[in-house]
Amino acid sequence: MDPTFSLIAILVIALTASPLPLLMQRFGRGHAALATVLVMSACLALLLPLVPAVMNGTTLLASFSWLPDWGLALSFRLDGLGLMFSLLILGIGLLVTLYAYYYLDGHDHLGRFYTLLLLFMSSMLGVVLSENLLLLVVFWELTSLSSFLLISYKRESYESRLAARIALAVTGGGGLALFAGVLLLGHIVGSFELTQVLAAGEQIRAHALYEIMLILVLLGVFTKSAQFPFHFWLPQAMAAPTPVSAYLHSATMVKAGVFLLARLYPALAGSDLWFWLVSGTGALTLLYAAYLAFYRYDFKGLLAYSTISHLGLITLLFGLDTPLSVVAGVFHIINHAIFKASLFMAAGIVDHECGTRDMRRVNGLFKFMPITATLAIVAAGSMAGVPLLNGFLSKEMFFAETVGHPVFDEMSWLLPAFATLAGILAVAYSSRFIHDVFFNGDPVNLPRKPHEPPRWMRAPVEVLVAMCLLVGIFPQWSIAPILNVAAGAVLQQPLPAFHLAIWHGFNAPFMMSLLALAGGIGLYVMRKPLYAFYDRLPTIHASIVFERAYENLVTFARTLLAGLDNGSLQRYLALFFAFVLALGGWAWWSAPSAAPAVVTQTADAASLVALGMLMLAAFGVVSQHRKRLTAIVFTSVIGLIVALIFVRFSAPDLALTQLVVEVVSIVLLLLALYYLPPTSPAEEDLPRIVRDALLALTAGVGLGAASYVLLTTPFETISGFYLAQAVPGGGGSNVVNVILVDFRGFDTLGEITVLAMVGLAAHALLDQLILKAPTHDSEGRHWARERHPLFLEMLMRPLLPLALMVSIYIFLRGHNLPGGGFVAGLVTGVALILQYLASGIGFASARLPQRLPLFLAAGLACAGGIGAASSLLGFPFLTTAHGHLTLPLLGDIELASALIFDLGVYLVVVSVVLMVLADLGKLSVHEGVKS
Amino acid sequence: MTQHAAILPILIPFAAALLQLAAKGYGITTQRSIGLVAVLLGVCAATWLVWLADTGGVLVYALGNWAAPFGIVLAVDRLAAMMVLLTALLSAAALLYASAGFDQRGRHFHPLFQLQIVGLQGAFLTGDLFNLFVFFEVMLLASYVLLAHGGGMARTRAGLAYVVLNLAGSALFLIALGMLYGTLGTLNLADVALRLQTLDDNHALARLACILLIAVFALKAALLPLSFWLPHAYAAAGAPVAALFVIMTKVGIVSIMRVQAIAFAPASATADLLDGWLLPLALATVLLAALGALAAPRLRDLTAWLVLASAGTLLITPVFPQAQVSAAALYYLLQSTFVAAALFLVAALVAERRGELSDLFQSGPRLHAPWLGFAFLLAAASAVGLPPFAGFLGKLMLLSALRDSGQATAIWFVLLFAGLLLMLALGKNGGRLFWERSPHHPHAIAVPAGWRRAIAVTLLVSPALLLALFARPVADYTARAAAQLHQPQAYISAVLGENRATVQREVRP
Amino acid sequence: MLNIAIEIGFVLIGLAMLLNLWRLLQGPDITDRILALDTLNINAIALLVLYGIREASSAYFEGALILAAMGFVATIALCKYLLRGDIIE
Amino acid sequence: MMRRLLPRPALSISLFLLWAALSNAASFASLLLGALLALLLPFIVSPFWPDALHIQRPALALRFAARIGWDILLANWAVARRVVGPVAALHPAFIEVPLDLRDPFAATVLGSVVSLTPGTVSIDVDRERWVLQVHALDAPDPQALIREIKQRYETPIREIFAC
Amino acid sequence: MEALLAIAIGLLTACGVFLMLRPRTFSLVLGLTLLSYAVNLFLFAGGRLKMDAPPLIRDGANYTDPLPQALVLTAIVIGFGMTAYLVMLALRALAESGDDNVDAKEKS
Amino acid sequence: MNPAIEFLVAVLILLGALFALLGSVGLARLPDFFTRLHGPTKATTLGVGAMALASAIYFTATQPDFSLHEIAVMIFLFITAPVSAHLLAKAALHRHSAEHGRDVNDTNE
Ligand code: NA
Ligand code: NA
Repeated sequence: MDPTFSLIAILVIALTASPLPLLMQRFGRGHAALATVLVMSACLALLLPLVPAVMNGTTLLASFSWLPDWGLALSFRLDGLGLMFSLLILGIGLLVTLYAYYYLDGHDHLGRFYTLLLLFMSSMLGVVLSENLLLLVVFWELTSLSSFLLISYKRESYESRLAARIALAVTGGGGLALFAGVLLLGHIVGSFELTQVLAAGEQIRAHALYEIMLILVLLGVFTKSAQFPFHFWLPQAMAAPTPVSAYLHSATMVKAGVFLLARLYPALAGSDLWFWLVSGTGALTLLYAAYLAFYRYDFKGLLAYSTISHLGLITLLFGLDTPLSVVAGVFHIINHAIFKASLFMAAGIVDHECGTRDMRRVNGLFKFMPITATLAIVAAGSMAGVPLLNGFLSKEMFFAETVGHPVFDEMSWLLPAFATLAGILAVAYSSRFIHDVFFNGDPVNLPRKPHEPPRWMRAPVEVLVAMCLLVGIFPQWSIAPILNVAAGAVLQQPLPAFHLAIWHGFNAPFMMSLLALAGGIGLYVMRKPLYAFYDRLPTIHASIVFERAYENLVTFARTLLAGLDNGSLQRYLALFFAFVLALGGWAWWSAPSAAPAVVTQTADAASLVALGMLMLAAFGVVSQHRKRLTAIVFTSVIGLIVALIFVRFSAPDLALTQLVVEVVSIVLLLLALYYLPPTSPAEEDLPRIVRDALLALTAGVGLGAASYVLLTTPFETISGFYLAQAVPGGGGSNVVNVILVDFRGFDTLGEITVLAMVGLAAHALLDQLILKAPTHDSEGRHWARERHPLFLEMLMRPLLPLALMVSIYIFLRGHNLPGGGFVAGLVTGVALILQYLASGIGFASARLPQRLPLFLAAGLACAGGIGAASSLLGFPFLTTAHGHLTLPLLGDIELASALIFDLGVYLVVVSVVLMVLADLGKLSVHEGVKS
Repeated sequence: MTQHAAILPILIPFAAALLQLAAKGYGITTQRSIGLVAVLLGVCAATWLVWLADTGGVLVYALGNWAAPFGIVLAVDRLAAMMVLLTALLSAAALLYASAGFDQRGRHFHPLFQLQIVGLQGAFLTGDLFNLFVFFEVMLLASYVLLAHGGGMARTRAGLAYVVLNLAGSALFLIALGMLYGTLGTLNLADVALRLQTLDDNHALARLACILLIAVFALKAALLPLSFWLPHAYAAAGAPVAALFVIMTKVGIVSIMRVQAIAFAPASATADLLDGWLLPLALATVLLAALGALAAPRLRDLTAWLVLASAGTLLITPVFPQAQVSAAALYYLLQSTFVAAALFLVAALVAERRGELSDLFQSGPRLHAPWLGFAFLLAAASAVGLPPFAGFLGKLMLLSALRDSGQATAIWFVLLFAGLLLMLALGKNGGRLFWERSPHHPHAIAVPAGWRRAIAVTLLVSPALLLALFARPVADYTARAAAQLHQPQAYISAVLGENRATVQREVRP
Repeated sequence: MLNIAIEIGFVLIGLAMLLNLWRLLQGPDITDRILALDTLNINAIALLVLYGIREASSAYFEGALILAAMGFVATIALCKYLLRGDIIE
Repeated sequence: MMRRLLPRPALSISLFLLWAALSNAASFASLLLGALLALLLPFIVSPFWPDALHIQRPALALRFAARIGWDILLANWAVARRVVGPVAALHPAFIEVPLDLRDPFAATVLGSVVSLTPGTVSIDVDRERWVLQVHALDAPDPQALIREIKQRYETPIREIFAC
Repeated sequence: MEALLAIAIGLLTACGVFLMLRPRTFSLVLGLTLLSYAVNLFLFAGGRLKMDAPPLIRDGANYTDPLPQALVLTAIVIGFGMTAYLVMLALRALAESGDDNVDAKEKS
Repeated sequence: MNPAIEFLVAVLILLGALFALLGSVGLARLPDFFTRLHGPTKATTLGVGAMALASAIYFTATQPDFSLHEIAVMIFLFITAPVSAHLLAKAALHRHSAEHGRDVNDTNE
């Protein structure tokens, strides 16, 4: 099989098959587990044939395009490092699958668990097999997401969810930093492909963005690998089921960080910043976590802190930045994965059997489960760095690297001393794990009586412990080949000479190991006063701190939002006006403006009078706005003056429209005013009135000034076309009307659509609305008894046909003279409204069509239909036709299809006016509401 | 028929609305059938339009057979076609959802829904600024009524703010248009662009007109400090309405992008109009939205803030008028629209099952709807920009495209930090909603979602995955759309045709 | 002669409208204001007709017609509001 | 037959005249259209005008209209004089005119006429007592005014509508 | 003349904005109405001022710019529709919240 | 234009404007609402009537066709003016009487 194909296939299978356990669950939990095993085995089966090539030093590459323009490609890479990690991921994955089958005995959602496990495994494989760095980020964040789901597997427990959220916040947040770092890295190199990136180390370190990029990438690394000060999520994550811990927190997830250190080592390392940042963080983490691990009462917590400490160790090794330290780092990755996975599983067995993880209660288990105990003791030995176990080997290499590191020439003792201290602590907490759990008297008050777990639950631990021994005793034979290719892949250069052996003679590292062992045991012996001392220290619970920080953030957000947005519409409006004024002012003042003031018209007396009237009326509205009826009267005056202004400046159509709209608006406002309070209360907030007045004044001055400049600036317009084309092209001499129904008929279609919706809105909003009808007016008078004043009722009857006649007249002449469908519609509407006013809603409604929406539709259909008709003839929508018809006697009759369009406008307007006003009027008809 | 392709996305819903009005008496099934057939046809027409726009140049449709700049033209470039298709898909999903019963909670839902589509599609298609105003109004009025659909005090209150602010916005739009016409003597965008290029020194009015136009769009796009209406309005709207509303902020954003790219040419008097103020405000919008998401008490509120966050994110992009930035923005726009719409629907379905707890972030009963949780997860992950979903790719493109903007540090920080905040908010509250159990509410209300609503949610959620899976063709399309957008001369030539040189203008004092 | 008459006419009607406005501002009762508004409307009709004569154009006539036929609706609606509150019942 | 085609002859004629006036009697075609509309509109509006009165004596109606026109002229002169004259000299009064007619429409016509003519404004018709309330600007002798209204206006109206 | 119209527009704008900022739906409607007047006049002013030149085609006449008039007509109609909608919404708000206050600050 | 006709038109214009002004003077000057009501209903309508007549004559004389549409204005004015006056009077009476503790229409009961 084509190796590149296999490479892709591994991930495709892993990802696409991850829902399989969920689907198989219905056939029983065994099937779910089997499906998981099968998927993992399939991946392994695809991987194994590739091993020989990789062991020969080949780097396998496979690439498919995904988002090429943006540097994201589905390119994969299998080299020594990737292979080593893949084997760890799949191998330990299989063991965890088996283990979880027993551990999660009695849980319902094994299928979900396995699916998430597979999803996680796929993401992890993706991380280690990515050739494209952006792809790596994709999988990286996917591990965060899937681990979030895995940690919160016990989703109904608050602790689990909190732990998952903390993990997500830290690792996901770090992932964002990594994302940014990778984007910069790709920018520096010009490619996101690792092959290019790894070859560009010099270029990268020389780039101006190197430091910031490195810090961003390291943020990703440190958060994922739980380095101080981001370590706190990992102990929290122990709320996850133990198989998850065994997998994520020993071999995989947390290793993604150090994997990336190794992966990018050739590209990023080799600078002082790298050395100080990476080794410093690693050293601090190593020591601090080891110190904390020693004080845990929860043995899983102990393991968690030990994990952090070991990750610190590995980080430190990469930070030391010598070829051998890198080898040691890679080696310790493997060793730690093996012994820590087995330890977590063993711890899980104890937890499973005892029902608690508190070492103050869990004692002397050796006699209850000797085999498990033995396995755990061996693994813990490895963790402590006991000879003949794998942990010893890498720790020896670590000790060796600390001795005589080039950076500390003056204080060369410092680093070895530090390493030894860390070794002492490691031995101390390992001792504690062994002694406190398996010896140290008898169990205290355990929920159940512990015994050996099922045979196959222990099997994974056995396999792993066997490997500890195997590697520890026969390193050259067992681990060296893979270590060589992995380390080679990390360094991207020939490996330094090193020799894996149990015995290197009585050298400094060995002395350090001995010191660590002795010191560690000594420390454990003195534990009681130390615990007593530690217990007196204030404890900080990361989860509480996190949750409090989150709550504080939420509170801050709420306070800020409440401060910004108090729900006051007036504030929104004030902000809007202020924003527009500021922006407009900026745009205006930031441009040269030398408006040549061309005053073309001199003011005459009549216009001055009109302006004076307008001012008085405007003053009237503002000063009387709290007396609402009076304000309406003044508003009406302003409407009249505006109409007169339109007349004055040659806009008869506008004047007509303005006048009729004014009438309808007043009726509308009065209908509403019946229910609204007749007066507004006085405002006491003076600063606010001042603010509003200032805003209003600025707006007025602004628009007024803009109007003046506009009016006095000459301009070029396209309107000559309309004047020239109205008669020949549009068949009408009222150019405004021709524009409305022809040149820009589409606008008008939209406009009547808006109107039609207002009609529908009346039904939609006012339907079944219940409003309290006042029984007296604002000054306390009861309403007059007579519902329909006689003269009004009687005179509106002859007026109706007369007004209809006027509206027909205005409608028909609109294309050539002022008028048209809209005004005609309003006139008809008002004529009909008059019937409501005069004789009441009962009288009028009974005589008018009931299904007004149908008329709306008819109107819209007229306007749209005549437009569509032209489409059928092959012309664009709304193309009009017009012509002259010469009839005997009648003479020349002008016909324009635009008239049908206008008819549509007419129908819509009439229907809408009736719908709105009648629906408003109906509000009072609801019997019983009117008290 | 091909020549009419451009108008079909407007005419189909228009005709459907008329039919529905005429068929009022025939019951809800008829209404639904007409509506669903119309949205389906709309999707087909939009797809066709995308195909046409992608194969040819700018499609120009002269309404009434009056050429631009005299008549109104629809101008369909790749961007317009894409937005039309997005609207069509969104409306199809929203209508499917609404047809499961929401449509009966008030009157005239169906015709208003179709007219809302008319407004949206018209706004995306038109090449005339005043016509844009008209379609804005169509869109807004439909949205006003749809927002109130179903009743309730929250809706009325939020609606009032929404309506009044938008009315103020409409007034401003008219002022801007009056000023623009009074300065440049034309209303056609292409013609405006042409005139802006040849403006003499005295161009303060033109600048003022253009900035006011931008302010109007910024209101629709909910730029801080004009954004406060959005969370209230969107959270108050019924789920399918809110889902459809998601596209409305995009109308503002696309309008800004378009005006910026076509009319604010580098050499024109308006070239610097977006500089200096838009970026900080857009970034502040993103941060505010992220904080809002943290503070949100319900999923629908949170989703509304997500809409705002994506609006803020998109509003960064017009500041940097490069094809690459726009290409990234358009991809991001697609995914953010679908995802937010999906979350609105999910919120409603969750609320329905939780009864009085609604979609409040409080512990409640087990929902017995893993698919709902899955849909939420998918949409939420995409919304916060987690890979491998489309949201991540969108963010990747945006960050890459804006890397050389000169403001990359601030932009990157804000986008990534906001992403983190959103992740925290969704992580915490999603857990509460779907996982946390309350002893007081042991049992969820068993409401079957029904096939319509299930399909609707699927339709809206799946793009989170599909847009990522088929990222290349989609991104290529947005790249082509962006490239076309940033070639204003081609657009201008297409729209003005032969009139370009010979537009008769008369000088008026 | 005609021009002079027209100009005088404008002045007189302008004065009339200012007087109307004075009454409008003065009140005292709302009915006075409505009456003033009604009168203002009627004067506006005269103004429009006069304007038409001055410009020798019939283009403004419809304005006068609409004011005559529809202007009173505001008055009666306002009065009905005073009488009954509910103007359509 | 005639009745069915032309249910409201007076209305139709009025409408036709209105049309002719509006269209300035511009063309034959336009007048034809006006005639058509004048025939059609009464049908359309008939529901809004139930139990309408018919003009029984058209000639008298015309004469009455002319007289009102004249009265309006005089009335205006009188009012104009009083408006500019000394305000204190006025004798404004509320007057109740007992009516003989019993038709609301006819009463309305009467009220309108009263409003349009000398110094009087109709306020209301009390439909229980059939009294026309009138406000007079200057009525030193209310009884004379009542008589004048009854003779000059009410009587002809009753004759015209035969009520 | 230009100055007069500019003053009128500015005055109406100022009054409209001030009223829109009052905390009652009714004042809002009034303010919006005034602002609409100002806006319509401004839009109209885009075509400049010309007296006795209505755009009705006849022999030997001169004409004002017809396009702004058409736009204002559309704007008036739409503005009317929007006002009507706002009034209805205000009534609904009144029915639901018992008063016509739109300023949350004053609400308890 | 025929000078006689021009004169007639001028007189009518002046007459109309004068009556309009007189009506408004009455409105401004007369002491109470009911007296004020008389001005507009009569003087002003007559003013408009005269003005309309002037217009009709003027356009008939200066343009080829008749100008009759001014009549329509008068028709409407004469129909609507009494209604306005009627309702204004009723409203004022209502407000006046109700202020004195009774509703005028209560007498009907
Ligand atoms: Na113990
Ligand atoms: Na919007």
